[in-house]
Amino acid sequence: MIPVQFYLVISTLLFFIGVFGFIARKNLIGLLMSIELILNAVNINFVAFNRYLFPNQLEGYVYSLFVIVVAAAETAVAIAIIMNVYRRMGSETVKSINELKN
Amino acid sequence: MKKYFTDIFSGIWNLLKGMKITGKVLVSPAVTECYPEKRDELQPKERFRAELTMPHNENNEHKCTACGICAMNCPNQTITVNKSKITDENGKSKIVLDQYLYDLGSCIFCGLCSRVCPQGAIEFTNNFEHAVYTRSKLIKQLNKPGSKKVEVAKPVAPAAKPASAPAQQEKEAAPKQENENNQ
Amino acid sequence: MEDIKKLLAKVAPGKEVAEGTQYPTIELEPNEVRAVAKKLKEAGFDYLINLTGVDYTDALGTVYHISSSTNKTAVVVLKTKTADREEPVLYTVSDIWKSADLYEREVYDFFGIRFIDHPDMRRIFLRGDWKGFPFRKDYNEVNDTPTTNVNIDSLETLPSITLDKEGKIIEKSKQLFGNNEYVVNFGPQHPATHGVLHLRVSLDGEIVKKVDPNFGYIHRGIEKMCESLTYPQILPYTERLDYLSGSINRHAFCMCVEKAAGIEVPQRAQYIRCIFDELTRVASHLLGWGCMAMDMGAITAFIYGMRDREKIMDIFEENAGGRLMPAYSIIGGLTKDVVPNFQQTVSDFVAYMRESIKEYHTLFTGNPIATGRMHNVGWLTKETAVALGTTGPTGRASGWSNDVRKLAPYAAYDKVKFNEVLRNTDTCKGDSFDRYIIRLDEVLESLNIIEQLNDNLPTDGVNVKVPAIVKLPEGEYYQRAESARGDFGVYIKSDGNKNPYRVKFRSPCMTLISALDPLCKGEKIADLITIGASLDYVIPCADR
Amino acid sequence: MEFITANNIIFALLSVIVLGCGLLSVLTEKLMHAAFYLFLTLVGVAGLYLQMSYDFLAAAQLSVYAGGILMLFIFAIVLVHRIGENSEHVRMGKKARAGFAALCGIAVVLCTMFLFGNFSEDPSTDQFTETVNMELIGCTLLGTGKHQYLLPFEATGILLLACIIGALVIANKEKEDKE
Amino acid sequence: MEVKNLRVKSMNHVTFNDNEYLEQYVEELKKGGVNVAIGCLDDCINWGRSHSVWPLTFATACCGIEFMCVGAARTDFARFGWEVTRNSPRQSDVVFVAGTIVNKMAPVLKRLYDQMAEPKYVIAMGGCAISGGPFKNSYNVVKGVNEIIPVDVYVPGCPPRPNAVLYGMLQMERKIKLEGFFKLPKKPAITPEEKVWAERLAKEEEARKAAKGIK
Amino acid sequence: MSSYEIFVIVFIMALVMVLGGSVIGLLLSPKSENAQKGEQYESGIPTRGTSWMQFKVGYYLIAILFLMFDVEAVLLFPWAVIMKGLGAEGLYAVSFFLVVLILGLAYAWRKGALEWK
Amino acid sequence: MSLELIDGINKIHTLLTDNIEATWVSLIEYVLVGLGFLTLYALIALFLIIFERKICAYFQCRLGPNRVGPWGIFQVIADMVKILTKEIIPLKHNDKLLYYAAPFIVIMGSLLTFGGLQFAEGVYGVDFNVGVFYLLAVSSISIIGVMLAGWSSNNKYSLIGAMRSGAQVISFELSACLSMMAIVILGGSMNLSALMAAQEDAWFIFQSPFTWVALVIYLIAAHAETNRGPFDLPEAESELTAGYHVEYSGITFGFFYVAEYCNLFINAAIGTLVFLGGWQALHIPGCEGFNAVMDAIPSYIWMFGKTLVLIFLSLWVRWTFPRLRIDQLLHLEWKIMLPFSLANILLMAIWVIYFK
Ligand code: SF4
Ligand code: SF4
Ligand code: SF4
Repeated sequence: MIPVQFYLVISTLLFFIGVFGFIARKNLIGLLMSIELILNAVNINFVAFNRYLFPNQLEGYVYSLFVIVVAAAETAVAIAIIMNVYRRMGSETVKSINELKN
Repeated sequence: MKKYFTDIFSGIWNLLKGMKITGKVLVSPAVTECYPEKRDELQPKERFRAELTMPHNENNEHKCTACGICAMNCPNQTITVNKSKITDENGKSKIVLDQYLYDLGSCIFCGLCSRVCPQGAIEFTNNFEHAVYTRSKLIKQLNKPGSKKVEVAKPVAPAAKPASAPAQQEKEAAPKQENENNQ
Repeated sequence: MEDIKKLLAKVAPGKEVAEGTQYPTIELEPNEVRAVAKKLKEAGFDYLINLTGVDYTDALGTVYHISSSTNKTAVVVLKTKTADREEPVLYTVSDIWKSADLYEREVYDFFGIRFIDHPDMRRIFLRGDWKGFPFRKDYNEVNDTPTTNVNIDSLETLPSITLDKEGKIIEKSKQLFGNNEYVVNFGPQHPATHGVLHLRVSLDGEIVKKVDPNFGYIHRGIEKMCESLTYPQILPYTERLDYLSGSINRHAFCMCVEKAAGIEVPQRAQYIRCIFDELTRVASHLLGWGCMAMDMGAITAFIYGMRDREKIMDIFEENAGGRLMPAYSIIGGLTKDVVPNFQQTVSDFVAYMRESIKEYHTLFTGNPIATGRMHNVGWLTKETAVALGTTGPTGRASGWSNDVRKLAPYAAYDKVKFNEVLRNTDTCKGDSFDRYIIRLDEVLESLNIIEQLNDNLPTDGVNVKVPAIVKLPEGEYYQRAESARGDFGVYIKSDGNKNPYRVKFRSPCMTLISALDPLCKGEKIADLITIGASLDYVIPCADR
Repeated sequence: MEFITANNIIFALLSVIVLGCGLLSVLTEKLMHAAFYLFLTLVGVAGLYLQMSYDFLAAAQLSVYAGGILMLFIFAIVLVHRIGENSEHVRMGKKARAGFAALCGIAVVLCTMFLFGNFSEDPSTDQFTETVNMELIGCTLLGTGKHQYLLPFEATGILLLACIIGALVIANKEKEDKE
Repeated sequence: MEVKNLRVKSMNHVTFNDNEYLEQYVEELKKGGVNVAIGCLDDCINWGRSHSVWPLTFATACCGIEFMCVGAARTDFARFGWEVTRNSPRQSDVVFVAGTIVNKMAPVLKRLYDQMAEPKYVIAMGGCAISGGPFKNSYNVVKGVNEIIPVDVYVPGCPPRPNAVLYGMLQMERKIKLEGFFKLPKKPAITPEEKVWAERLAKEEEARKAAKGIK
Repeated sequence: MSSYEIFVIVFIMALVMVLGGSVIGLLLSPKSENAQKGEQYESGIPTRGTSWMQFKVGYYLIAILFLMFDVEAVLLFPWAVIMKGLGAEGLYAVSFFLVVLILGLAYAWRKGALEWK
Repeated sequence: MSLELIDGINKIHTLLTDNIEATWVSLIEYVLVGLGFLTLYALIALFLIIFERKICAYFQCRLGPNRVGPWGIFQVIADMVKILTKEIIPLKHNDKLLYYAAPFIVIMGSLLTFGGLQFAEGVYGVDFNVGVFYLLAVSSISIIGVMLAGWSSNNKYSLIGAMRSGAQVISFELSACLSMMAIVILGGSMNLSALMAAQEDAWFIFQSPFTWVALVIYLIAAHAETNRGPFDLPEAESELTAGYHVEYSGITFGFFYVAEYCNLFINAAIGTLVFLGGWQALHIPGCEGFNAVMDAIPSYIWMFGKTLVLIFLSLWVRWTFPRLRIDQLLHLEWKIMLPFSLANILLMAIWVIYFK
């Protein structure tokens, strides 16, 4: 079977790929996608630990379920905001948010 | 609120009624006529105009005098009448038909040519199977090779049908009265 | 006639009404046209039947046939011309009668006459890069078959001309669509444009913001060809205008020529012609019904329509010798008498059709999806209908009574009892559903007419002798007939030769297409299709 | 040879998909491509869950993430983004900085993990063939006892309601803006 | 495959027009030598292709109505497997040019034809498509679509009755069955007659232009 | 054979099918080249501008509503499974959840988000 | 037959394990299973294509394909050959990667769903704990492919079609989901085998009146998800010419075509499994003789028979009704079907509590 470290490595790598994207992307939608990657990485972690440590309790399991739910909610609102920004500024980059502030 | 529900149910009811109609058709026999399979039964009605022909009688004679009226009356020059002048043994010169060319590809089947022909030399048949690969094949020579004009004065008895149109056999009586109606 | 003359004397004082013409006619200077037109409109003449361009060799001019939606039988004719053949300009009446919009574009396209203050002086039928104006008598340009598509931008700018204070012509131009507009082409190769109409539709998501119909993809130049054909030779071409009401068009042209040449057609021929007209109408409406259903996605309904239409095609084939193009009427009567079992076949068909219509109603009319898509979509008010000149079922669905069979009965129509099918104007204002249902009702009415005619078929002959070469006396002739799509008109100007000098067919379809833009604005793409189908136009009829 | 079991191969495959597509997703300049790679990543993650026999979670992942969130992304991209237009031209410097940060993070975490983690008693010997039974999930979600989550469950309902309202308010704002 | 061995259900070889063209075509194919395996594969593929020819919806005028009739219940070209009319040229195999093609439409037709995926065929239906038909004297009408795109089968008529169209489709079927699939695409062979025809057309055209000039 | 293996097999089969089909298609089919072949098809007329769509709020409203209800369905499935066992109690437990969501739907309905604009 | 099939499979399995190393055995088995799936998938698509063509023809009083093989049954083979040998057009302005990936996603989504079905007693690829939910979840993948196809073609028709398709499919997925939930409440499990077992005595439609509501809702929703008339807005022939796959040619178009028909089957099969007892024979409690007769009919015939009935229903609907407009569609889903299915769940729960 696959040792738990493997999952942890995958999750770490995925997490930082997400972090990289979060820093490197200018586009708001791109940012949001990176966040999804991060959340997924976290989820893998939760699930792997749950599976390996407490296979009979569902802590990690339920947590990742809620993470998915919250991710959905977050995306919905975030995209609504991005759309709004886009309508006002005609572009969907981080810069336009800054401009919006002014 | 009540409307909401009645709308839904009347909607469903009407949809079902529509389905009943199609369902009825599903079980009733199809109206399709199988063309190539039942080719022999599916000849068009005899008046149908699908091809201009020049009937020849058993002596390979036709009635055309090469007057060219038909060609003149054709709205889009579908007919070309090539004629030549010859002197016969009596020394009289007369005009004979060399080639009667008919372009099936541009005919509009208006029937004007056959109506105006003073001799009744051309008529329409209902043989519709003409599709070809080469466009030039659509130009047909209507007078058969070696044919000549009948010597009898008009009106003549209806000529025998060309052998190429077997479907025409049963159609015998029609041309006579048609000719009378022609203007 | 008399009171119209009086009226004319009032609106155009000092102009004499020409004698011996079919309709009261006055000739005007170009700059008087607008004033007279306005007054006429105020006097109730709100329906411009036809606008014809004519090349008088020495001058270029236009002829207006005007009628009224209230005083329905009244028709007056205005004429005007300009001697300038290089830069001919006339004044537009498109703001007075909206239907003049397309007609004037057509005149520009054919004759090169530009209309002052007309908002859109693009070529309508011919390509933007066409050389010359083909309907001028001195036209001899050579245009090659183009193999590349027109640069579409030539359709984007609307040129127009206007007069400044000194009377000099100023050229202007306007942009049709904004730069960022989402413009989708529907057609010319599109299943729902009924042929080759090209609609350029500006969309906002699913919503239609603007429709720009683009004609001419099937402009075959029939009218110009007619000028070099004899009258009997023109007949087959009339059938190919609006091929779905081919017999009716042919009938109209025959009547026009017969009237002009003073030929009396036997009663039997008239009756049979009318039966054929009505059968054609039924066939056309069946196809219209089927196509509408198909455009809305109900392919089965279309097939049912075609199935029943075949029965009519059989009758045509058996009697006239053609299916879609029966070629039955000729000048002076019919080609042949009907076959002996004609009456039986027809009455069988009538009975069959009545049953079928009931089935159609259950299958499609009652369908909540269909009704939902048709109700409240594409309102066409009576006023707009009159202004646009959308005659026929479309106009009648808006409550405008315009049936030529009633208001100027021809052939055997005065011998039968029938109702003009109108939609009740109180409850409906002419939406797609009205236009849909009126066709099925008209089929029933047509069946009534057919039944009456069929039962009383006279027994005199079917044609009279006409001279080998038909020549019409010099003059202008106009004949209206009710085709399946509305007021079909034939305008013949003869100079006494065996060929007409100018022929113009009043196409009911062109005005129908002009109704697309006002009807579709703000509706959805799907509604565009429904509305188009409910107008039931035939493009070759509009393009001619 | 004992490493080459179907299980391991599949795991390798899935991790390649997850990491590779994840990486492509942040590196690509075209937003739609990023969404596509993200999609593959999500499917891969679902595969990982499946491999752990957490099939409800995998299905939820597919249904919500791949079916729902990604659709939202695609709609958003289609609506605000033109085809053929590259999404961004991120300066190399920024990319390098981001990459550096990410690498640092990876290094720190992995070092911590392997230096201080105690993996000696390998728990991986468990066979995960028995799946979590749905009743257990149901009870966990709907129970009120310890390790049971009824309250968060109901809270989610309110969160979702808030989301609907929020999104609609924002949308309506747009309409007002338009008018 | 020999032309004579060509099997078309319920129609025999002699009932078809213009077999000469096919014979010539086969001759030409044979010149290159036929690999047996390829020949067999050819036959299989051609069998499939000839029975599944999806037309592009392309109807411009009156012939289009008769074309609709072909698709309707009475004649039903679905029997031949031709029923899937696709609106997109990408997915269709044959254009029925049903109706008049005018100058403005010509480039559109050309573009549509160009956008079709190989192998593609053209059936000219009705007088207008063949030669301009009734309108061949008009200033705006293309005198036969073979001026713009290569035509495989001509179905004369104005309009041809539905069964005549079926007959044309059978002709098309025969042609496809004979083709060497692996030798596609190539330009349709121009027969000597075609050349003569083209010359004749050109002459007519000149005469017309000249006549106009005199007026 | 355990569940995820099927998952992977099918994944690979889909790949095989698509790749195999495309390769056969590419190998067998005749090709031709012309200038207009690769252009967009739009009823035979060159397209105007880009095919990028104008901003349209309707689509994403639908998507958001869907997402919310989808999440709800995901959370409800575990409940549905044990519904039989829980009895009335289980019903009360979720009824709050359901009512909240139905409120959401009602709100959207009232706000006209369910119409197509 | 199904049991024999399993027997046979077991035999092959033992044969293989006796002779070759275990790793290879499983590999070979994977390949065999995969190919088996693919073949079945393709066969079903082919069968359904000809089935629909024939049925549609009869609805329209036509004959349908009848010249290729007896009753035209080889028609689809001809079609397949044709489509395989058709050129794949290299487009100029499209997004190559997504353009070619889109059919893959569509096929993948549909194959994954296909893999989760049961075809007869004991004949299934996988028996998930969350069976029903799994089917719903993976079937939602296809729509991503459709969206990508529409977008990457860079064509206005296809883009509008894709957007419509997206809005439509996700909307109706909800109803499908919720109607399925009603059954899960009734059956107390999401596992297909367990649901099958629960239907041994009576199919679910005979167990509760609310199953009927759920069935109707499911059928409508499933029909809408396959993008077939009257829900064919995304490819609305008369509006958008061919919708999202307007630019696809040759086999790439063929994939969409095949997937469409397989989805038709898959949706009907899910409906059969969940509502109509799947491969379970029709049993009337207390009527032993009748039950025995019914049991004599092999289970795969039951399964495919019932599926065909549902498919036939959907064809009937498709060939009768006109297409909906987008606002009608949304009205139907959000204002009629969604409230109804929510109410249905509650009612079903109450029913289960008080009548079971
Ligand atoms: S066919 Fe008749 S009209 Fe024509 S040339 Fe001969 S005789 Fe004259
Ligand atoms: S039918 Fe008409 S077009 Fe044809 S040859 Fe006769 S006159 Fe000419
Ligand atoms: S050939 Fe005749 S029927 Fe066909 S389009 Fe031309 S004019 Fe119309």
